[in-house]
Amino acid sequence: MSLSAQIVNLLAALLLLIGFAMLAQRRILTLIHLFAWQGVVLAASTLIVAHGTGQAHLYFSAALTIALKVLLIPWVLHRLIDRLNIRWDVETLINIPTTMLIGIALAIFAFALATPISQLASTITRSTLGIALASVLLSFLMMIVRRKAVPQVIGFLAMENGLFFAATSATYGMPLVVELGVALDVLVGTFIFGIFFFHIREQFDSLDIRHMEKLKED
Amino acid sequence: MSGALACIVAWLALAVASLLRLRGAWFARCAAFPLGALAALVLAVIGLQALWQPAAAMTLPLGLPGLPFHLHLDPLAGFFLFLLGAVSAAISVYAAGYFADEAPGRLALIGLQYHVFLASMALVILADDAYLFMVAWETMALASYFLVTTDHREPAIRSAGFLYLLIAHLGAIAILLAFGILHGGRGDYSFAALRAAQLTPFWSSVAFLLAFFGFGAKAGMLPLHAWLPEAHPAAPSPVSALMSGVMLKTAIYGMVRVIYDLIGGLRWEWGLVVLVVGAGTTLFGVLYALMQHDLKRLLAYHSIENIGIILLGLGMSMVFVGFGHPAAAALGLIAALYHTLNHAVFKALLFLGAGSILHSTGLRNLNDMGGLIRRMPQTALYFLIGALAISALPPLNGFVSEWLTFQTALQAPVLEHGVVRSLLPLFAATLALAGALTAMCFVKVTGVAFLGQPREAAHAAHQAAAHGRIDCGPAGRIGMAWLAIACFVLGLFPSAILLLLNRICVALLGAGLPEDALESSWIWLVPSSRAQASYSPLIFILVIVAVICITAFGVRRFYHGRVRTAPPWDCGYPLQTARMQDTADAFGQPIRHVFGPLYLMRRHLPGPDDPAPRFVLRIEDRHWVWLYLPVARLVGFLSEKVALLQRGRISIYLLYSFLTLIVLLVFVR
Amino acid sequence: MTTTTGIAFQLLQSLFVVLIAPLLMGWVNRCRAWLQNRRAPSLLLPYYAMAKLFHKDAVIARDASPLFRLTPYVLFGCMWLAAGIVPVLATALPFAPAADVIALVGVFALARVFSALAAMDIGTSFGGLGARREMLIGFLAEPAMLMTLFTAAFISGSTQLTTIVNTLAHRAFEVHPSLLFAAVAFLMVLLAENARIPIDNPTTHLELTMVHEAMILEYSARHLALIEWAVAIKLFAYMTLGIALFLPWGIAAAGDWAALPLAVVALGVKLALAGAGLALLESLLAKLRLFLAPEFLSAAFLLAVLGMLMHFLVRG
Amino acid sequence: MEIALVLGVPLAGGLLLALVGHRRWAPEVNAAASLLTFAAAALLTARVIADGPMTALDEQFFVDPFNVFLVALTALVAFTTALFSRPYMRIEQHHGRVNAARLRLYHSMYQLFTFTMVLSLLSNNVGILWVALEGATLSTVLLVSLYRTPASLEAAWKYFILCSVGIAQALFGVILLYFAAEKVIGPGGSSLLWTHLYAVRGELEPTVLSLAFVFLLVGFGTKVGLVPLHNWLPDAHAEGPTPISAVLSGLLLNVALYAVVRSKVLVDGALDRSFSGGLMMGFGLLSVVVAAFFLSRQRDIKRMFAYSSIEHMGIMTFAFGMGGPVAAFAGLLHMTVHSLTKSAIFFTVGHASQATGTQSMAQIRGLIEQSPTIGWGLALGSLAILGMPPFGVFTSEFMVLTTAMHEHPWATPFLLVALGVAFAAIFGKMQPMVFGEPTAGRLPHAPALVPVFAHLTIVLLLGVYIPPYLADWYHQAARLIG
Repeated sequence: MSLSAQIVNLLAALLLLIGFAMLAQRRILTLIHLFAWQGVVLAASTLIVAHGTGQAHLYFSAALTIALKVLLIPWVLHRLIDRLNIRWDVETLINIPTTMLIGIALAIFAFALATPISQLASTITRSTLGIALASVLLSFLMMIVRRKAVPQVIGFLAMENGLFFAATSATYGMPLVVELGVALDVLVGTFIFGIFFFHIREQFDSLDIRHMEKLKED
Repeated sequence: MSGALACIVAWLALAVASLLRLRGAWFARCAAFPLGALAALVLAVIGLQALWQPAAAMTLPLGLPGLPFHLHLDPLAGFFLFLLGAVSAAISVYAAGYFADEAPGRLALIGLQYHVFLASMALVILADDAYLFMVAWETMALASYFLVTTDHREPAIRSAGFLYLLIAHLGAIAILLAFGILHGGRGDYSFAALRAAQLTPFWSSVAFLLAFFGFGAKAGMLPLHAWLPEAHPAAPSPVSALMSGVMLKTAIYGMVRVIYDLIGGLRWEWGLVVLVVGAGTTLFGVLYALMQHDLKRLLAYHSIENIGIILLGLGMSMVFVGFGHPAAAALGLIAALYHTLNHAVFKALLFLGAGSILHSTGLRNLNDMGGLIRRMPQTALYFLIGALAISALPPLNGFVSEWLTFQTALQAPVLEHGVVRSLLPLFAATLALAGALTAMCFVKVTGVAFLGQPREAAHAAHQAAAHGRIDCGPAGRIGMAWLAIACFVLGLFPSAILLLLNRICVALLGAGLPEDALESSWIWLVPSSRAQASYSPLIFILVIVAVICITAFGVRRFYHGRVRTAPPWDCGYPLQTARMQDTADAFGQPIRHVFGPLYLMRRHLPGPDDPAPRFVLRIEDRHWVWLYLPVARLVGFLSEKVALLQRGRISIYLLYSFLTLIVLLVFVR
Repeated sequence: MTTTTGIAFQLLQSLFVVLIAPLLMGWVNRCRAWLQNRRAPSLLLPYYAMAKLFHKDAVIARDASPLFRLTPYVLFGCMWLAAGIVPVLATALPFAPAADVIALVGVFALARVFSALAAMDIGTSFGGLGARREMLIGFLAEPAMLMTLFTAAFISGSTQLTTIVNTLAHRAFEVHPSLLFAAVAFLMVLLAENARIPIDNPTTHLELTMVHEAMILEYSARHLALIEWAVAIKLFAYMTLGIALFLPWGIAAAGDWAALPLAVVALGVKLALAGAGLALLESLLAKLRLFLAPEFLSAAFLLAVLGMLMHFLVRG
Repeated sequence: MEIALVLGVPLAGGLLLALVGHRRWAPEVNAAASLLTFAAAALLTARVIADGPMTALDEQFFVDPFNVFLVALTALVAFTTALFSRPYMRIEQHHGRVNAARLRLYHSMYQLFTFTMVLSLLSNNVGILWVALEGATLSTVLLVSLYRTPASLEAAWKYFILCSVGIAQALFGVILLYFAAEKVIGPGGSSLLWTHLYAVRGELEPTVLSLAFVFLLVGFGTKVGLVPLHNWLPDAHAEGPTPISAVLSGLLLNVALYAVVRSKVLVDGALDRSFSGGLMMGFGLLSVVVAAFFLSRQRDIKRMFAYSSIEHMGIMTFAFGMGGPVAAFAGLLHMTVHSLTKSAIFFTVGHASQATGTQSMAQIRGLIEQSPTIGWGLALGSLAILGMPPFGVFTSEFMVLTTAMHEHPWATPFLLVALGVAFAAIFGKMQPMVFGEPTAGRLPHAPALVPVFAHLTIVLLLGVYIPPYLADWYHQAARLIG
């Protein structure tokens, strides 16, 4: 296995680790930091893949990742929680050890699912698909167990990271136009999330999503 | 064929013209219904012709791609077109008078819906592909639904309409599925293709059950009848007449068409199913009719009963087909179709009579009526004729078809299967019982409504009328007279009708009645052979009329014709008021006593210190308790459980998608 | 037999039945008087009574409708028709095919409906009461009667009365258990339909129990006479029908004119016995409460249906 | 050229309205832009019918009978809804529920939403399709919360989260697709083009494709509103402005289903048909049954019709899942008639709740007396959506049911029960609203009923007569996907 592949695998492991760390994290600020670090890892792996394969547009992707996911979005989230004055601990619906156990089960499931496919991969980083899937599922799990709006959004963004990782590592990146589109969507989405935080805050005096359980069948 | 189509187009044109309110409401008021009656007459003639002529077919450039609307006019369709035309002509004439003083807006809508209703019924009969059939079938339901809910401000009428359309729709889906089975994935949906389908016995039985219950839902067959006693009385009377008289018959048409013609290969087990349901329907209908005091509701229950009688004929015919006795089968089919025609005529007549009462006095509760024969002699006469006909009394038409049904049952000895052979007479016994009960019921109706002294409400209505008579206008009289005459014609010349119906049997079953039956002279009605049975209503009525005339003449000639009038004999009780007469409920009381367990009775007895004591007794249909309400509860229960899916918590929703994903991934692996 | 003689015979038989019917009524009354140790009235009393009634002025309630006045004639016509189709003396009745057993039941039903309607016409409480009770009896008696006749029809393969009687009378003796059931049912129907004890009492005018009499309470003079006459014909028709079905021996076959005198004698004997039997039955039985009438009649109905099933059972 | 017009007009309209959308005449501009889009779509349709399928702009866009049909439908419904929204939003403004600034947002986003719809349909690139569908969520989510009430915010939040998360799964599916295609076609942009993918679909790796399909189905299925991924749908439909409910039901769900069907066709090339078909039939059936039972306990009128949309999307999914020319034809027809009918219903529902000031069905009574056109519109629309002939919904249900009866008879009892329960529910709730003693007040502006009756007329015509060119078009499309 080439060095770059080894490094990518290492970064992939790091990504998964950060995913678990986010799942376990109670403090919102740390969560944002972790998210930014995830972006860094992502960008790094993209760069290495770009370097290893010579796919020029992956450099661009890496730059985009750094700009968007390491700098802009964490900054926006920082500003938001400053403006909204929310620094409380993150509450979860299920306690953290249980969540972690479920997370481990998910990771195993994802690996099992990805293994037969990985055999087919022609890329240098065949084993990363399982890790990408695992981090997507972990983010999903995080969205399910968090009961505040901001962590939920971070979970969503982390899921996007996992997808991005899958795209770069497993397939050497999607076509550029698609990646630009995805990035645009993520950006606009983040802004809309920001707008929502204000609206929700205005209406409910809190960003606890348990206030938003009025629309239901009874 | 094109003539029939022209009539349908004419009806549709009339519908649109009514809606457009030509010349104010003049058109809808004065021209639409008479013109509609004219079209109906033409249609009846065309239908009659079709009984002799070879089948004609036509396609219209409408419908699905690759499946234009197929029309087909064969003897069976011709017979039902005749029924539709002949009966609806009378009803339209009557309606012209009945609706004359409606408000213009309502009138326009009624004119639209009424004629669309007629046109869709004609299309149901003419349709030769599953798609057109279903379109016409549901349009018919829809048009009649809007007619039923004409007085939609009353909650009872709304719920009647709801129940009606719901059951009609469920039935329609069942019919649709039957067509789906017949289609079998080959060819198109034209009836010719469906007819050619080769089905395994299992699937053809499923198709039979779907079609039987699908059409049965429309016909008011047990246990899908609950809508009928609600919806028929709710509609304006001409519409009730049309629904009971004609629309229910399209369901019979559908049954015959789909089961005999399209599914084919009849099995005797199917016949038994039809017989059992038919017998239940018959008895149920008449027993509940006896408990009613709302005139139109009572008539509606009788429609259920008569559908049961028709089903008895059909069922026997199917049993005979199943065992391979075409002549007996033809007799059963003829009996069923004959009763279909008869019921159309006399039930329409009775509903029109009830409509006249409602229109002139505003009464529909029998217990409020009384003595109407003096104020509405014409209506009374026509109603009496209808009542005698429905009671299956000779020499009117109702008797002929019941007689034929009995004759079919008496063919039972030809069957090889011992059990079935001894079952058929039992169904005949059911019919006999129902016939006698019907007579009792109509003695009650006629007696309580028309005869005796006017009760308070009727008296008030009499007083309110400016001049002594409050009978219906000329249009109404013509309409009723038409049907009353039809009762006599159908009753007195059965052998002619027999010949017509035999052609349908030949077309459907490939065999008709034996030669002996067909070649006997027109006076004699002979179902199989002269030695077995015969009936001649003409001689019958001639003898009675002759005896009556001779006796009357003789009595006057040899004695005298002096008559004195006096107050009725009071039997020593000086106070005799109209309230002391038997009411409709009192008349039904002994039946309630005898058949008590069949009814769901809710009694309210006043306490000893009740200042305004009233005894309240409500008779309810047990089917509600053991079928309809449990189904409704089950749906409620399930939807309550389903609602747990949507509890408002976003985490749970996310969990659903998560689990869906995981489960699918596991499934894929 | 030519058509003309056939028709002549038909008319004669009808006339014979119509004229002789009140005599049977007189005979039954007379027997009953004997059995009850009363002095018997004249055998011809029904004729005298009718003649008297015909002479009287008819009194009709003020509000009576035309239906009320028409009904006695309709009843009379119906019964005449019934008399015309029941084989009394011979089975050669050219008009009999006009109405088979089902139509015969229909005729009786027609008469019943008309009399019930006429009873309700005046609007007295008695009329309604009578009509209701009459229809209550009718709704079970009529199907029971029909089923009885069906049993016979199944045996003979025909619903023509003449054919049935021909088959039953002119065949090798054969025990039909089904006919036994049918005969019992028929007897019960006969009692009910002709307003005899235990269902009704033709001689009572007690409000609580009367059925038929309550219906005709408003009739007088010639109308009443016609009704009484019709009632007599009805009883006669029922009796002869029973005889024709269950004791048919001795009736003349078609065209067998020589057998006719013997048939007249046989009929006379059989009717006399039947009348006496009826009187005996009426004297022995007590009147049932009205509540029990449906039970009595449903028993008849069940017997008749059982008889019919028995036919298939025995025949296999 | 036409493609550029179809895409350009709504985009330009959206940008323009972002500047002038608060003006008094903005609704007319909105309608005009929609009309232009519709005209362009009509031109495009004519072109495709005349010349056959085509691609444009370096194969980034392509048009075949399947998507051009949906483009035309989308443009039509977008246009009529714009017509409806004219008086509707004016009345809302009159009632003080929205201000000028929000109207600007509304009009601009309305056009952008149309743009994303058309873009997802016309794009040849699976990735762009994904981007456009996510864009559709983004452009409508602020419209759902337009009224800024707690309920509307909650609805919008759920809509946003659930749809975004859902569609993220679809992105994973797209990546897998690319992963599979790359090996056959080679890396680069063309590996995600439908046309290229179809060309090589037989050679794609089945295991990857089956995984990809699961992700795509869950992802796009969320937007289709398939049970159990449907939870956002009733909330978003009920709480947003009615024109948005109409376009969500009439357009968005169709386009999402379009994406599912495209994926299915692709997967069918490599896998056993019964795999994707079975999944779709299962989801479809589940949606039909569950939605039917939901229907019977609704109190809010828009919510009820939202559940009815789930039911109908279920029917379509079931039909496409069955496959075969007849079922595919039926599915396409059902798309058309459902869009038209459901949007017509939402138009009348919008006006009805404006007139009565409530969305609670218990308080809407006697519409037919107070404003006959709204009442009749609602009555006929509901009956049409319930599958009463002669309306076109029946036509497609006829084909679906009869096909199901002989191909998958096990499914018919479920369909029978579901259709019956749905009928009882909707009809039972519609009837007292339409009939009875009126409660409605007067509207300050004349209601827009031309769109309602135009839609219902088309649906009625489709029930009795499908013109040959339309039938031919459906047949071509059905052949592509059947």
